[in-house]
Amino acid sequence: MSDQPDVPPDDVGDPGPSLMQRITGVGESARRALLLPSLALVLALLVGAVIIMLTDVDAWQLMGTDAGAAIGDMFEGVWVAYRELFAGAFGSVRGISETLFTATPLILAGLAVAIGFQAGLFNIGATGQMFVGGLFATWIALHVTLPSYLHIPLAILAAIVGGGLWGGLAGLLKAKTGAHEVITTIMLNFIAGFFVLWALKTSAFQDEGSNIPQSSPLPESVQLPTIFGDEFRVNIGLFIAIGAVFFIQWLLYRSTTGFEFRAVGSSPGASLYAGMNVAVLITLVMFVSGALSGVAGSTMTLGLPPYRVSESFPGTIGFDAIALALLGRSHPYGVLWSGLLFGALIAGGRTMQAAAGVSVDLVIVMQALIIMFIAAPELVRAVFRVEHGGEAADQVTRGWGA
Amino acid sequence: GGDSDDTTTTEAASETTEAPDETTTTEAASETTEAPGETTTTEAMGEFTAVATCFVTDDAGVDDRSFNASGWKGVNDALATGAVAADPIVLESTSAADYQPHVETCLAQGAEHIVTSGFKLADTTAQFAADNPDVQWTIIDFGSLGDNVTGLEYQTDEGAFAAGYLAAGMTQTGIVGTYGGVNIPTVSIFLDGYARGVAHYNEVKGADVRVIGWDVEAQDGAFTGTFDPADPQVRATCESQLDEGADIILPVGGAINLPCGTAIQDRGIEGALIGVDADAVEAMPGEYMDLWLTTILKGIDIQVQRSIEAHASGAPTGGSSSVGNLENGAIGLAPYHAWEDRVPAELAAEVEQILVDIAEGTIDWEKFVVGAG
Amino acid sequence: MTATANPNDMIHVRATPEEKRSTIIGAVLIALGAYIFWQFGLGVEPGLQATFNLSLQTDTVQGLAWVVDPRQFSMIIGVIVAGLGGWRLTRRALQYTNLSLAISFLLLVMAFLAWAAAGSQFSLVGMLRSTVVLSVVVVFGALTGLMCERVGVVNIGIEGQLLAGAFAAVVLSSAFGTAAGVLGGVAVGALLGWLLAWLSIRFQVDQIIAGVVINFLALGLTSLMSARILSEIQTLNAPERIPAIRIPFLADIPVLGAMFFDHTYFVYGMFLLVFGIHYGLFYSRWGLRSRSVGEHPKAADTAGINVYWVRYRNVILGGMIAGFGGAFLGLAQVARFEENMTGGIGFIGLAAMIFGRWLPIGALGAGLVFGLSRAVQQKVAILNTGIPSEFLFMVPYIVTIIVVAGVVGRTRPPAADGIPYIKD
Amino acid sequence: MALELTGITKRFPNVLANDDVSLSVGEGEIVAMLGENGAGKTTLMNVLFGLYTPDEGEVVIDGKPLEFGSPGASIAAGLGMVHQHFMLVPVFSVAENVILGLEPTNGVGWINQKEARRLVNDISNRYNLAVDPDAMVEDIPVGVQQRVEIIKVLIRDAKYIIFDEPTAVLTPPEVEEFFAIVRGLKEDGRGVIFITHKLNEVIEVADRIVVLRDGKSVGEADPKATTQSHLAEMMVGRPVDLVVSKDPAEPKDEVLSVDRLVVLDDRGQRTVEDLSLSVHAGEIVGIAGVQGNGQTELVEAITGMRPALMGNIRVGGVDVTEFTPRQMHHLGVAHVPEDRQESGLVMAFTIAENMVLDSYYDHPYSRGVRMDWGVATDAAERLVREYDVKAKRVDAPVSTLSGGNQQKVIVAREFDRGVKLVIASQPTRGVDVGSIEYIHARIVEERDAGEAILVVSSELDEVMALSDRVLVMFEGRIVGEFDPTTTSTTEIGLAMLGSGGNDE
Ligand SMILES: Nc1ncnc2c1ncn2[C@@H]1O[C@H](COP(=O)(O)OP(=O)(O)OP(=O)(O)O)[C@@H](O)[C@H]1O
Ligand SMILES: Nc1ncnc2c1ncn2[C@@H]1O[C@H](COP(=O)(O)OP(=O)(O)OP(=O)(O)O)[C@@H](O)[C@H]1O
Ligand SMILES: [Mg+2]
Ligand SMILES: [Mg+2]
Repeated sequence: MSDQPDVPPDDVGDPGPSLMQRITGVGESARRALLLPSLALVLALLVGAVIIMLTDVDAWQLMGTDAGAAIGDMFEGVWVAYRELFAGAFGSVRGISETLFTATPLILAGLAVAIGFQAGLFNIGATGQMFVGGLFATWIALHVTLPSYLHIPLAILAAIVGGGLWGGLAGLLKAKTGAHEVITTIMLNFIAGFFVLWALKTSAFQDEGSNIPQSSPLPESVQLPTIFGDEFRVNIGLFIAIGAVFFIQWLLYRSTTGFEFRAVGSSPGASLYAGMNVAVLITLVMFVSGALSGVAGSTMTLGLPPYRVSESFPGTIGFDAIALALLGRSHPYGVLWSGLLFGALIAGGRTMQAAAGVSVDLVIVMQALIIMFIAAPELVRAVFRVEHGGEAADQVTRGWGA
Repeated sequence: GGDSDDTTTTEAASETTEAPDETTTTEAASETTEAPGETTTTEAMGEFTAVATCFVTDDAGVDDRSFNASGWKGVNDALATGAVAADPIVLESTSAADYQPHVETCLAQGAEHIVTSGFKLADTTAQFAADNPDVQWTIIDFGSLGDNVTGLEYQTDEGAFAAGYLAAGMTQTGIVGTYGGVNIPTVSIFLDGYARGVAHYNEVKGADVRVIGWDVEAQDGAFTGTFDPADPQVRATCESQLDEGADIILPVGGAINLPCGTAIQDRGIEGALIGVDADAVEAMPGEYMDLWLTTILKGIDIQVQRSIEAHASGAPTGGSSSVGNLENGAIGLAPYHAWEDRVPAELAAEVEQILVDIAEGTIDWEKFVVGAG
Repeated sequence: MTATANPNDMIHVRATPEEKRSTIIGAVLIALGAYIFWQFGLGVEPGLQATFNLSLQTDTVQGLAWVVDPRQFSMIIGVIVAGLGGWRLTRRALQYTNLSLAISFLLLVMAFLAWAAAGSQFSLVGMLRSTVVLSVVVVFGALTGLMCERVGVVNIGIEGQLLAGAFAAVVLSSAFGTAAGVLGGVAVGALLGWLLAWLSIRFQVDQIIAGVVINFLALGLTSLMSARILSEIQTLNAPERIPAIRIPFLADIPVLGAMFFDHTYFVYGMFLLVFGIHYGLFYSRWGLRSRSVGEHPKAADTAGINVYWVRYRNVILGGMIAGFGGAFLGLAQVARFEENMTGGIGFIGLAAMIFGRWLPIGALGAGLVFGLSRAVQQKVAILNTGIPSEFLFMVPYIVTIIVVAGVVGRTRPPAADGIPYIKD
Repeated sequence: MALELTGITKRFPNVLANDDVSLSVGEGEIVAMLGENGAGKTTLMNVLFGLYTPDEGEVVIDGKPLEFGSPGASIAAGLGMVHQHFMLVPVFSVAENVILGLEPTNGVGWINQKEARRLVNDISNRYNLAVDPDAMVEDIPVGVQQRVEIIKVLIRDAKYIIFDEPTAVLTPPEVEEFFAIVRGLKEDGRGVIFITHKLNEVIEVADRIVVLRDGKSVGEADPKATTQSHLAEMMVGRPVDLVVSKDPAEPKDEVLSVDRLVVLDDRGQRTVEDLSLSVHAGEIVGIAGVQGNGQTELVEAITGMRPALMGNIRVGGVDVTEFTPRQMHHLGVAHVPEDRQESGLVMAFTIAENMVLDSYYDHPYSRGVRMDWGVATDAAERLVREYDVKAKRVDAPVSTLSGGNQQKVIVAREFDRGVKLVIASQPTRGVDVGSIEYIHARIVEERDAGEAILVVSSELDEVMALSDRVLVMFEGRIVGEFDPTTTSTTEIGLAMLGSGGNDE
């Protein structure tokens, strides 16, 4: 990882990082921090446009008879798709609300993956941890009667415990037996998914007399309050996510535990030498990572109208989170921005699907392209003829080394 | 592409809301008792005032070759009859987080009739239907949720019961099988009815036909864990039943019956499949044509079509929460097609009688609880 | 390991890690043996029989069966497993710890099946055949992974390569016939292999990022094309299915014939690839050079081997294997493309690669363990044991975790795995 | 016929590693290249061998220009190189390593193992380089590994052979053997480039000496007409003091005592076997030995990083056998680890972060779970000044420092807190002469302050110069104890090979 951990600038005599750097937290210079991602985004949009045109079956069928109209249709298709994508993400209060709402669990799960990377662990298990965390939160939601200001924190605490245990289990297995976390977290995803499917059919969750695998409606006292009113879904989960960003930032760079996490991540040998308990740290990192995923899961159970939990609430967030963490270079602020970007893409993608008939799958392609271009700056430079920055590509992850 | 049409949609929408046509109210709505196979709704194109329609799938997606696909087919059938305005919108969900925005998008796009596909959308539908009383709603696999919502529920096990009886009468090995995608009610209702139908056969005939893949008592059985037919697990699940000697199999869930067909063909056994939802002989690829003993019909497409057509003809069926069953013709058993000659006339008659008996409620058996939302 | 007798009791003597492991596993096995004895043995009513059928409908020899008394059978197994545990507790012959575990695992499965089938019967050979079939994609995935990792490139994009391979195979097969389909699948796999190599070698993109990019690209593009093209032009999603080829004579052997000799050529291809790559890796020039690049690329470079070329070549070959596996998924099962039809199996392949210790034969073994646990799960599902189906679904994943944690433990990947080779 | 380099210039991002260097070697000639660490010797040879492409300059071999950037081309042109860091695949057998790149095959690509073994045996018999072709490289001692490297070069029939610091890993008797081999090569008519920074060796074996400093060639010398101190001055650019000046030790109480220790290595082999030793306050005990004889595991066991299988370790009378590294740290044990990049430093961390790497969790660097970076930074700045670390800012990553300065960061961190025992492993490996002098002086200073010091080094000269007592370790045991002031290097060298010595 070439990102230098930011020892607090005010504590070091020299002029610290610029304001832009402190805000974005991603790079050595503001220019690089913003220029590269913007160019990557532009490039991804361009490639996406080509894909929309190439897959426009109707236009291609028209090509034989009226090539001009066909090409016109293709460009029109791209224009409408992107217009709607943008409008769906930012064009209205609803759009902004949807962007922020979608970004909420993405940021949390992205942080989960990122903190793993910082500590040299590859947590592919955000999905499973969301499952367990979300289920724990749901249990508290249904079985405890408390006023809102206690009920919500307690449910989220349960999500922290549930997700944390599920993540910590993978950490413990790694620390004690060397079982690689990539394997165990993938397997734990499947196990958690089936467990939730089963659990939702038990009387602990299901409506009396129902046989549908979904929970009974969550009481109002545990529903995450919305921010802009009930017709907009964005809720205080967003503040929790942003709070988590700052907390993880503090944890990683200002606390002894974070120092240990990063040390273990960069150099297990040096951590052992420095007297850190590597096994405990690995378990702890996975616990924290799982806890973050668990909170992400709870925002999808406590914060998703109509507040009834069904078996697929984590959706694809756990996998998007990997991309997100990579895009944010495993840095909390980077994750925040990437989470908002992905939230906008997904929220806008829904509108695009409806208005332009372009399948949401295009968003997945664009995510891939953005990550690729950011990870391979040289590619972008070659296209835009930006001058060479002289830095090598980042190595964000470590291989399989135990 | 299909992009420049949003203007048309909204135009059509405003047209219809401005001039609600109240003349042809009753006819189409009352005609609910036809067998789902026979599509005879269309009288004349002119009778409908096309309604802007929007279709929201659950997270299985529109190409699930199951209820989402059937429902979407219903919308398109209604389009063909002129009940649906040009370019109906389909919004595919990939997770539960999509339901609400999709419904909101439908409303924003000026939809007059919104079809929500699957019980997972029930709460969302209830909420938005209450807030938008002017819009008509149809929900698949769930009961009515308000005056403006048509609930399409199905007592599918009635058809499955008869199919189970038929299978028990047809098996040469004395073993019949069934499996599902995952153990959720819309799936297991088939398995349950089927197993009870076999038991009924045993009781009536003093026979000892075994069902594998469903345990009536435990309400659990053989599942593939996926609705993706290409997962090798699916074919293996079927094969594991063939290995036990089952020769007539009822797989329930999307296209997870296809790998079973190939397995039967590959093994060269005298086996048969029972289809679900739409008559498999028409819905499934030709190479499996000879395998379908029958299909347990679940008229989602036709019910959706009717619901929209009722709306388009000015007589919305909203508020109805009637359960589709044999009696009202939403459930049925498809013709035997290739097996016509092989099903003994006597057995065919018994099955026919059972269908009647169930419809009339003269057979005493424990029905599966539908919906229960 | 015993110490030289040491009279000085001031001297600490501690257990070696293997000794500790032997003790833990010994204790676990004793507990397991007791459980088998009590649950699967005494838990069965006396007098019941369990019948394991050994013939399929397609077999030449019919009616073979193996009948056991599950009570006695499981009690004996319980004793054997506990005995193995006791032997482990003595900390002797440490090299047999894994073998003891493997034997105990198989015995546990047998006892469990006998218990589940008490008073009933089921097709053992069918289960074994399923085991093979269910392992195929996993093994292809694992082979892809190890082709790449043996030269130092981590491939986390196996899932995407399988998926894209399946898509290409289905579409091209629908349009131009089966041969074009299979070749097209392989070609698209190669293309994605090249992309991985290009990103990670030419641009030194973090290999895990490159793999994630491939997964997203493949999922997004195939789903997009499926939604926008295949749904419009359905004939592009209707390929001809590839039939099984029954190998004369060999397929007539009881049990083994059904297990191994009545499959599509993909399955035969899988076995050929496993053994071919295994022997190739360890006994051929290609293998020696590949391994040297994965272990110590600079040493390979100084021996005049073009590290980048070797990496490109193997990663592309790996992609081709995934493409072939994708073609199996798309053409040999139901012959259609479904969105996200791989559903995570590529990651299981990745796990199998690690679990199989980066050895092709290990990958096969890992794939078979996975397949076996899925096949057992299916058998149990139709035996009405009362175990919820959701828990049965978990079995393969739980087994994988237990095996990886208990048997495999710390493995040693190729030393240069995941590390870009930078010359200047 | 000769090998000629003209005007080679090679730049790295921040370093001009070779600056217009020219050099020639004739057939049957041994040219020694001298230079400090970081002078650019390896870089020059890597250019020659095709690992790096130079920015300027050319190489002509026997009249033909060399194509850059391809080891294959260099090999074909008749070059061979024994690298400073061996280019052997540890998990391959000797034979596999030797034939890599020119594998004898049966035509379809399967390796002819018999032929491979025969090739190895042939060369090893002809040049008297005993190796077992079937042994795994990771299992054989470094000296033998070097033989494998030489066989690799010979099997390719290299006409010009480069040895990059070949003697660094050899014991004195092995060095003599090695010189015999080199002279043999010369008689064969091969040209040899021999890189080292050991002055005595150069004078003994070379026909001609070239000195490199800061990437530039600073002149040639005739071995018959030069002195060690003259060469040293050429190398460093100023007169240097080659001996460590210190007073005789005044040992006091026993601080460290190791009793019948057995330790396993990563592969479960007993690499420390029934080893006992003791170190007293106010003395420096040196452990000499060829790398890989259990020194690493011994140090790790003492410092708590590796469990002991049997035996006892006591520090100041406390049984610390089961102690963790942190407990050892609390007890007042300083540890300069063998591999600074692997375990002494977190290379991605800043200098300040590395300065508190093993005390971050405690007052004054943190309160509770909160790090106090202000205090840590101030402390780091003080240490950087006091220990003469050449760094502009303490928030720069430690990886931007040169090797010597990285080592000084560790020394500063470990020596700054009051300790009673110092375990220093390879304290000056890969460090420039200036820094060596400084680190040695610091170690002696600590001794004089009454600390007990254990120094482990594979550089015999260093052990001899620093220690008050020398223990020789061979195959996990202490095989001899010597007084460095009265013993010859040859005697100790023999003990390092396991022969001779005065067993206690
Ligand atoms: N790959 C590289 N990238 C950047 N700088 C390098 C690289 N390799 C070497 N250098 C720098 O080039 C200079 C010359 O290094 P080189 O390894 O040639 O020295 P050397 O004379 O062989 O030293 P030693 O005695 O330590 O082997 C050093 O400053 C070194 O840090
Ligand atoms: N692999 C590398 N990549 C980039 N820069 C390097 C590399 N190796 C060394 N450097 C840089 O080269 C410079 C010199 O480092 P090196 O340790 O090789 O020098 P040195 O001359 O041996 O120093 P010292 O004499 O203090 O041991 C440093 O600025 C270091 O950052
Ligand atoms: Mg889709
Ligand atoms: Mg060097």
